[in-house]
Amino acid sequence: MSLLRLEQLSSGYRNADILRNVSMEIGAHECVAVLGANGAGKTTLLRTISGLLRPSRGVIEYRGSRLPEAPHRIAALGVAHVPEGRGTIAGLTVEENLRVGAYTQRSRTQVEADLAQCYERFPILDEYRHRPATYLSGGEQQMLALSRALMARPTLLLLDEPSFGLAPKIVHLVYEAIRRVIAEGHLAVLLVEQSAELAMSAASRAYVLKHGEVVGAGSREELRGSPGLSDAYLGTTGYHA
Amino acid sequence: MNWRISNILAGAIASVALALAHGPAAAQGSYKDPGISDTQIKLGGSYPFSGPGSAYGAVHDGAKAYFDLVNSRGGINGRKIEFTVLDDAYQPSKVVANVRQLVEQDKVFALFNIGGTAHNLAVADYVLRNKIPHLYLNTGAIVFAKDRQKFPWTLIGIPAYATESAAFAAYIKQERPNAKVAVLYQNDPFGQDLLQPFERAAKHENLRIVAIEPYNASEPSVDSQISKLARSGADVFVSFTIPKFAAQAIRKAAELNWKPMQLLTSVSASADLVLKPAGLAASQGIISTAFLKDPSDPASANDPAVKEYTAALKQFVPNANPADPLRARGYALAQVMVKALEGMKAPTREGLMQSAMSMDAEVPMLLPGIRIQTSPTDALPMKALYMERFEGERWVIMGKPLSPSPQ
Amino acid sequence: MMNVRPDALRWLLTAALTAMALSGAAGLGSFYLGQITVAAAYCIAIVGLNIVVGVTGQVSLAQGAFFAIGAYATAILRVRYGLSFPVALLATGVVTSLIGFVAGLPALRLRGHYLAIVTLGLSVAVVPVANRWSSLTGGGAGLNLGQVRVPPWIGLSPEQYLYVWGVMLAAAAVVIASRVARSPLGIAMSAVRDNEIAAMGMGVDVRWVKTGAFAASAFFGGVGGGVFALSVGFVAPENFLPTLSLLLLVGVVIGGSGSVPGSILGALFVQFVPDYAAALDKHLAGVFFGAAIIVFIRFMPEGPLAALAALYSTGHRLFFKRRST
Amino acid sequence: MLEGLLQVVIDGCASGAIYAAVALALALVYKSSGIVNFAQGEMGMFCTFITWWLNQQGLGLAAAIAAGLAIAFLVGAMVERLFIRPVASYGEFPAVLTTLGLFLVFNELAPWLWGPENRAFPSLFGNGVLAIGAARVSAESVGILVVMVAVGSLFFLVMHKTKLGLGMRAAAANATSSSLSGVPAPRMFMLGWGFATALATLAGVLIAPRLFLDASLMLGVIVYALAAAALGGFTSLAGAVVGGLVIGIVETLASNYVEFIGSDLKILVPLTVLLVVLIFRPTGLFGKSAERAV
Repeated sequence: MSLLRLEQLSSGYRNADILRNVSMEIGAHECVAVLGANGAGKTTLLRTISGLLRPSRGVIEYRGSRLPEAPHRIAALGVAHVPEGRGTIAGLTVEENLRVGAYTQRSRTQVEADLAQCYERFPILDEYRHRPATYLSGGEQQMLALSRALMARPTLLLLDEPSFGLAPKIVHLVYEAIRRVIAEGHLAVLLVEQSAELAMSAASRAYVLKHGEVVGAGSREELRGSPGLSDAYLGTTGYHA
Repeated sequence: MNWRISNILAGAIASVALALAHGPAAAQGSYKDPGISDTQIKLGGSYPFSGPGSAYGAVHDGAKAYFDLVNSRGGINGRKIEFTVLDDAYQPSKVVANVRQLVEQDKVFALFNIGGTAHNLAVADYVLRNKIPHLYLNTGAIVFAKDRQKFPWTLIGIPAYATESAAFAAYIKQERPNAKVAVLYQNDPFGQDLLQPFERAAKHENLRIVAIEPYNASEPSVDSQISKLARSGADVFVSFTIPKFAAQAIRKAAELNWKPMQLLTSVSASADLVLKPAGLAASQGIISTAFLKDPSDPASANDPAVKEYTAALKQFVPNANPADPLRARGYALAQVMVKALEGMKAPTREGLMQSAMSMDAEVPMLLPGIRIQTSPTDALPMKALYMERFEGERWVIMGKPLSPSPQ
Repeated sequence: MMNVRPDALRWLLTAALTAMALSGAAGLGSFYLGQITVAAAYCIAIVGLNIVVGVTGQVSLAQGAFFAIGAYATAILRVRYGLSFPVALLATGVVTSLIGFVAGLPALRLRGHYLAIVTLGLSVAVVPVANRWSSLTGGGAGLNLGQVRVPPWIGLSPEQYLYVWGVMLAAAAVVIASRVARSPLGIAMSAVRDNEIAAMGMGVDVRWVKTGAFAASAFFGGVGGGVFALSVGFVAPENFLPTLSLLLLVGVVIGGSGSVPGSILGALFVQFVPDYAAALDKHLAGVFFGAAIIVFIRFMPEGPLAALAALYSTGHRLFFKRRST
Repeated sequence: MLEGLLQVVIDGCASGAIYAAVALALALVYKSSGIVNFAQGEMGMFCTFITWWLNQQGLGLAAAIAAGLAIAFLVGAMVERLFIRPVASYGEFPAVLTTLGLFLVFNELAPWLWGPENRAFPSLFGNGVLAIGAARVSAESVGILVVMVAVGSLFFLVMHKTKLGLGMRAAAANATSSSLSGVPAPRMFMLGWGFATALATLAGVLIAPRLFLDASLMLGVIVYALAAAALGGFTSLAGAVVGGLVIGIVETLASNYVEFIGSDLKILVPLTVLLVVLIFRPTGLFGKSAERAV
């Protein structure tokens, strides 16, 4: 059974749809990439799933039932979204940012344990735990964003261009962490990325978006086997992770 | 957005607004001046119903109650009074616009009881150009009485502030010839109009003013000013304040254990609004002046004029508290206005001015012995006032009416 | 559309609009002439504020102060120095733009609420300073400007003459500000509003743009204040409470922040809606006016022009064709 | 001279306590919704009137205050829900201008309902006067300061040591991110407005006995309170209290000892102090910069 199923989903801003008739499925514990050039509708897709945008048409089914409307209710069901631009909460310290991530969690001891795990995963966060989060560098903020999402113990993790604006070395670090999380096998990941190569280093299969429509799909091997697809629709080769 | 479309829209809306601005012109009867007919006299007023001076809006309640009462008795020689009032938010520029509207749109016969010194100065040119009676202003600025060349159509309603100041100075001289005087005044035309003649009168009486402190009505408290005045070592304290700050001043002086002889302007001489909130103990012996009967004084409850006032207010402005002296003032000035209208020899604006400028009358709501007296060379309708002292829970009138000459 | 036509069209429309407004001078009584002249004064000031707030994106609560300084400057130049009023207005604009330049300096360091409160300080200062400096300002009793003298060959009443001046100056302010907003300078201003760092990257001198915007807005604010003083014929401190700055900001937002022509509507709103509100119930004028502000912002957050344009484009789409891209 | 100075400083603290009380409410609403609420003072004034009215109807003072604060909480929450939330997505100006509209509404509704005249408001602390050396200060002024420091500390603990407070701060700082983490941001804003209005009402109830209650109760205070909150850095509750006291003391000192300033220009002192401080610290004394790294 699929964890998340989108059927004929359209969504966008005001009365202009950006996504049109998008259908896709993500199974539990799998990592699926959404590839596409700038403006293909990747971010709109994630924002619609997490409730920041309301779909104009179509169905989003999560664990077999429809998602509620408010983003915080969706988050409470185990959907964690690391937004474009990392979504660092200014004015809060690093640790407070992480604790906001655990807002839906009830068990105190578990939150403390998860916090310790975050610090273990990214020791730099431990070092800066009492600093204002905005003092972190871009890469550190991406690690913070990922950790904040993981603090929610999500079932489905939505990642919006985790490589954006980062130096190759940092990208490598971030992706290593993402791959490790996937390998732990507790959650499914929907990964949006411009660079196919980078995304496919973590994902096992991918959908390709163009002008808001799904124009292709396939496993890592299938995509590799059809270089035309990535050239035609993705344009960039991107980083090597 | 597209400049062109927006311009068309802006133009369209602006022209609609212009079209709305065109009002119908009121028809004029066989009378020479607008606003008067066999059955009606239209008066116009402007009060601060909103904004920082909105407490003065209460004056209108009293005036309205008396006009309504007169109308319910059949009006003046069969003419009912229609009193049109507009809100000026205590802004002189709004008074200008209101007066233009009252004269040009509403076609009033005369203007009545507009408050504020700057506010009335702002329209003085206009009323002069258009020859509109501008009567019984709710201000005591002596400039209107002195400079008749500039203000021939204007007449103040209450005793000149300078009259009160002169009375204060004379009283201080009499009680404490060697007094060291401290003054608190509101830093606007109201306070300045009281302070300046007081300074002149004090000089005239050889009084020593040791400290003068202004306060801005927009600020929350006068505590620090009172503290400063108390440290000046003054033994007489003159308070040219509006009620809220008058009450603060009295209480702060008591807290500091500063016990000067206190003189309080009649504007704030209200037992209910000032002295009771400030604390009765701290208020004993405060001196003020009076020209109106005090509706909150139990002793005057049986006075027929006060009874009529209380009943009229209850009937025509049901929610208004009759204890507010500003309402009593509005009522009294409406009585003066009605006298002036009754005394018109011709139903014209000039006729009204002649009547107003040659009056010698008693007005029921004024204290006995205070007459309204004017002549073509005398534009101070109320020249006399009483000194009064706060004792127990009420004001007690002291002696006979005084007529100090304003400095 | 071709290159030349829109410009010509603009001028034509502006001229037609101005002519239409000017023709009112013939038919209106002095009360309405005065009302509209004051609205024109507000319009000039709101146009100026729009340059700082709408175009450059800096919060200013000082426009009421510039308006007040302009009113006093014009009054003093007329009464104490006997300058003819066009000269007085121009001098007023120069004086206030210098003050505006200085007042804009904090904007180099401060932003958002901090800038708002510091600029509010200037508006708070007006009343006590005018009272203190009474030898110049007339203090609480105010200054009487008297009526303007109309050159006899013109054949208009003083109110009509001022009305014509007010409307033409307001039209000029709208045209000039619109052109500035579209000029390279205006583009630099918008760049500062949208992203200061990116603007710097584009080679914009942010410091000059910000202080220049304040100076320009103060120029318009001062001239607006001058027109106000001439129309009312009287200046006194109570006319320039700190709330005036807030009122002008209401004019900017109601007309549509960043929309220069919208300033006309903002000025009409600020001038006439309180009167309509007071006509409903004089004791509840503020309640109705406040409610009108809330409702306008709720339903037309970008101003009535943008709302109408959106309506127009929606209607256009519905009636003509549903584009499929 | 020295005795005079002591009295001046004490007077400054007494004024400062009043400014701090309102500044605290401003800081709280900013901290919990990211909006400077121009109507904050007026909403507090309005609910102070409600408290007064309940007291007039025969309710005991303590009960009236408790009821008044509860009503204030509801008023604040309702205002957020009905007027602010619908325009919140339009950006900052529309929301701030909406608070300006609310300012006018509340400012005029109160005198319409209860009359424009000033009235006494019963004091929680009695009419006692404390002597400190030769200087004297009313028990009320001390009471205002003590209560506001206590309440400020309480709110500080709530905001910084509880999950609810964390959620409120997070929602104000970044509503999108917070709601993606499961923080019910809209509810947080409602709570924040409710708490802030209750706090403004508490400030009103505390200062009304000193200033006397009328519709302009908060008008005179709000400029000082804005300056105090800005001086403290807007998000800092301690900063608001310290800012209020600093402004009160500096203002009173300047009006007493600087001839040129006097009592008529003293309102310019806090604003000048604020300007000077902000030029060196653009986010106030206690404010944290949120814009260090882009």
